[in-house]
Amino acid sequence: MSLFFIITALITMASAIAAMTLRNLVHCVLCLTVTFAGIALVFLQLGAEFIGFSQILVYIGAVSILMLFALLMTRGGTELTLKRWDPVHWITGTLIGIAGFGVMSFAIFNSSLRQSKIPEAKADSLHALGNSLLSQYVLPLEVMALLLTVALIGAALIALPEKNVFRKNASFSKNQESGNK
Amino acid sequence: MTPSPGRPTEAMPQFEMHATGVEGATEGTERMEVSMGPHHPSTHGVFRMDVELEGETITKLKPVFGYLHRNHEKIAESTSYLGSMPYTDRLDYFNSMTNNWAYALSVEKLAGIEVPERAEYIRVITAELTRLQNHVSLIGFLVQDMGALGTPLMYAFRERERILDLFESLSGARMMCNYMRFGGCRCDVSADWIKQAQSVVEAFPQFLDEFEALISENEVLMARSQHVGILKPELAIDAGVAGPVLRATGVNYDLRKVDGYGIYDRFQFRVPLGDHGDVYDRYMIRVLEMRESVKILQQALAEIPNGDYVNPKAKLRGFRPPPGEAYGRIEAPKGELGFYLISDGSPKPYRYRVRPPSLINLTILEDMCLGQTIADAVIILGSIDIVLGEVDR
Amino acid sequence: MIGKGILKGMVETARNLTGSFHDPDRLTTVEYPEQKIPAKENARNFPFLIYDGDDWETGLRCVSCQICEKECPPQCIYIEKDKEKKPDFLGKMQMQPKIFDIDVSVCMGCQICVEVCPFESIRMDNDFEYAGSDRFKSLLLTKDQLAKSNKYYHSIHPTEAQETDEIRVQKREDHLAKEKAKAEKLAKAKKEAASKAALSKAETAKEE
Amino acid sequence: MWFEELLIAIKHYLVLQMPGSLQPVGSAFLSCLPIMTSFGGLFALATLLERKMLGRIQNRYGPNRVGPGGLLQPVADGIKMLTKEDIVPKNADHLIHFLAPLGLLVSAMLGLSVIPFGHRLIALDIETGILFFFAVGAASELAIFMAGWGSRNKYALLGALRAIAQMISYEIPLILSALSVLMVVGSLSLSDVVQAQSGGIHTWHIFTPWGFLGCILFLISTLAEINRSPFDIPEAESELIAGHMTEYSGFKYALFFMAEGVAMFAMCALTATLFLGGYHAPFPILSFIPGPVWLFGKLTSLVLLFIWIRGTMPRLRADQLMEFAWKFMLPMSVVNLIAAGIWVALDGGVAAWISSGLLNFVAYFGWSRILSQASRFSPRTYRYAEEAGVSE
Repeated sequence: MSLFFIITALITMASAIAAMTLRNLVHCVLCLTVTFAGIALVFLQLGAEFIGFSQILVYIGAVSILMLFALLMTRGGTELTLKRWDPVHWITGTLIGIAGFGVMSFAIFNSSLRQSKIPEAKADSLHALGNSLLSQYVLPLEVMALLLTVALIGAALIALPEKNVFRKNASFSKNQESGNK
Repeated sequence: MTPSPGRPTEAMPQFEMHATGVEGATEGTERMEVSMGPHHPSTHGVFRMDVELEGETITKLKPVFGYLHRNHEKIAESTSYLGSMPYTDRLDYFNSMTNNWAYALSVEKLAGIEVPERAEYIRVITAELTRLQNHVSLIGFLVQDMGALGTPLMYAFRERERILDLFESLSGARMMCNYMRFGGCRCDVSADWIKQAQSVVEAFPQFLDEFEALISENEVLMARSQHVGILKPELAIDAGVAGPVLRATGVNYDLRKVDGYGIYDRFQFRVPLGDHGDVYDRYMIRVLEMRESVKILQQALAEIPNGDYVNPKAKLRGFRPPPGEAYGRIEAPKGELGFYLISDGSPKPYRYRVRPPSLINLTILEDMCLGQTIADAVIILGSIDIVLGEVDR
Repeated sequence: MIGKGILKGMVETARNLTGSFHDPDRLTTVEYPEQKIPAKENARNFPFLIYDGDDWETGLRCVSCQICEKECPPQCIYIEKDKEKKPDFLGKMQMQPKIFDIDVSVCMGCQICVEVCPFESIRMDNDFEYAGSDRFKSLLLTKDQLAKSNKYYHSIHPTEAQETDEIRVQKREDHLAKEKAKAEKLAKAKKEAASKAALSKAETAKEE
Repeated sequence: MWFEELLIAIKHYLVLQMPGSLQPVGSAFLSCLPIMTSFGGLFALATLLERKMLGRIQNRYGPNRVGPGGLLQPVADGIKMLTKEDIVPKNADHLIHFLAPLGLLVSAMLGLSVIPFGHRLIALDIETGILFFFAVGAASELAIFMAGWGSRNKYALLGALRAIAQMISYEIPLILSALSVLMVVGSLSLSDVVQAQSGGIHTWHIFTPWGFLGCILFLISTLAEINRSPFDIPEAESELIAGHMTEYSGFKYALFFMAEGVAMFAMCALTATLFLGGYHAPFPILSFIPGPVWLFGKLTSLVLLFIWIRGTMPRLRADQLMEFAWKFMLPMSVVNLIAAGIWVALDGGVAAWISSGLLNFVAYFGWSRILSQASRFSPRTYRYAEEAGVSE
């Protein structure tokens, strides 16, 4: 456990906590972004360059932006109006968190990963990754691609410009009509 | 990870909605009010558009002007007939020569002053030169509004400069010429000046070719301006729109042909007409009009006769037209420019009224902008060709 | 085909880019404080007052008739008459201005004062570098700042000055002719009177 | 080669002078220092070059008052920017407002670290170099959002959101057209990409059918990615004042400009690396000239091309820009990817030349014809009024 890892982990966790507790939603998303970056750094420290950079590209470059867009489109990025100390929220949140953590730790402690030593990153890991993606895991990949395409088309349909309804309100024509009456 | 195509910016402004008071929500989406101007970079002077937006689409547009109001008409009613002449320069400060002419024309009608033939020729020459420099700077500004970083504007100004130099050596001033007088012009043109003007006019079509090669067929310009800000001919006629904006809708109405004022009936020229009435048509109509103006200029410069440059009987001081009224109008570069005068026989006009083409062409701004995006509003405003000095007076 | 118009435009800008290095018709910029375009002969900016001779106070042509003050559209001229008169170029005693101010922050350079002046005393200058540090005083030109010699007028508007001089020569000739005619008339009248007197004297003498 | 070896020898000597524990940090520092200083200086020169060239295109002189021929103009600009008051709006989110220009500059600078400037002259020679480049580039979107949102200004927010939408949309054709190169080379490492083009000008990727179209698509996407004309909609001054930079002044504003400039260099360097042979000389005979000189030469000519385009073009409207990205750039880059696939499958022979070239050619002309018919714009002819038919 190097010093660098400790720093990364601390930053990641601190920003995750901030993302949960800050009241301004945009701040929360920005903190979440820092968490994503921290996770990417952990990947890089493990020698998984491809996954690490993909994490940055996808999560920082796209997912966080998506969240920000969604935020601005819906809530307007204003301060949360929730009561800060709503006990019901806090208790349910804590319970869910503990449950999630328990399940995760149970899975990790019983997995095979824990027994074997983490393998060193191979020099041709990228080629291996590509080969396995296009041979062994080609069906899941295709299914994911299809899903994303469908989502894209659906989004395009939703965003299609509606017919213009404003033109009939044009002031001059309106004034003229009322003037003629 | 991909945003939807089309207009991802649609819903952006809603963020600000809570911060700034906005009118009530309609149909589930809220609208944003943006005040463009009076110091917005692209409103061509101190002009304001109160725009109501849904996404980026304009749902309401209110032109607000009057920031440059200087009481022109009232001042003219308290000064002598001659004293208003320099003030007309400042109406549409791009086209002082045609402003002068329109005013001189109405005073001549009022007082029944004859204009010598040479003076008429000089007037045609200066007016057409004015049309060239107005249109050339307008298309420069229009393309600048579309974001062309100054290059077309600089080329346009380079050419305009040559015409302004001609004006300066003729009248002494580049923009505020104050050149026309009742019954003629203030001073004579020299043979030398005519030669200079001829060389400028000869070189002009070449510049137009270059300019058109630069931008007219540019896909970006066409995409930006075609089918944008469409004006229907019926609405244009109803609103009293005149000039290139009217002709771009396909209505054949050019006062030089209709009235044949001055000596325009002697020259061979054609009136270009548009079919769509959109921004691109307004742009191209002006380019084509410049080519026709060059033809008029070539004829006028070649045929200019000798003679008086001003009616020797016209009085400069103590000018008192007989009681009566007169309306003189000309085809100014921006449209029909008219002056309506009532005289009660005193040295000052009893009533003095300007029909400013810029203001009247501006009345249809909202009709053209509704349903377009805010970026279109900028170029639609640019294509109407307003000068706030004339709108506000 | 998308891209053709753009390529055409880029060729055009490239031509201007290279043209700006060798073609003075394209690169029309003048670097102002070092380089100046010689003023056009007709160029006008603000009015000034002409004086003849070397002394501006005695040679000032203005007779403070106040026509320009009245005709000036923005009314930027202010004139007060002096009580003392001074002889003009014809030798006649004329009024002179005690105060002659032009507020060039108001003046719009329309040249109407020049056109209406019957004494060829106010003309347009082509100096445009009026920037000053004082907002009011430096733009309110007084009589001594406005007065410029006829020589200066010749240097800025040679043709117009020549015409003005001709008008004045004509005026002087007319005046001289008039004076001469007047003097002759006077002399004739005197002579007649004298002869009449002589006649009457003779008559009276005869009568006596 | 000698120049690169010399630089590396100097660096090794300097690193060896340091105490052992500092050596890794010192080595990293010595790798970063030349990049940061040279690109900082290059940015200053590029601002001057841009203004001079735009001036000449517009028949003006451009800046020529400070120093001989205006050479010190960037210095004067820098001093002006530094001494200006740093205004932060009262309602702004101060921390985010402050961090945004820094984030933008850092993300732009980081991209340069994987560019090979010469043989073995690369700050960070990693297997996934190009992925790193795009990953850090993606972080700039966040910085722009921070600038726009943190300013609490309508124009700034609109500009930022436009910029992000535009950058995300154009990232797809950008990466797809780069992908064609990576497919053919078979590696994500930029040094491998350069090495594949080492044989002289005929091995450069731009002189292949897929490389040519890929290079054009890549350059267009680059223009959009760095918000330059004709895609400078985020800062369209006729609509949005200065976009996300509206509320910035003084040195922060200068940092934005610097980030934009450095991003432009990084993109141009990447273009040169992917398509124009990187640091290799066009002819092996000229390889005595150091690699960095070649790379900077190629980079500068690309920058000049960008300035030239900026001097010519009007700007698109926001929705048209998106349409262009999704309706033209994306299909064309997919087609180009297929062409590159054909090239790989046929192993680059004459058959590959003809088939992939034909595919790209037909796709470009066919699709652009269909698009321009669908989008209803075309050059027009005009009629003139009949002499007799004057209507009152």
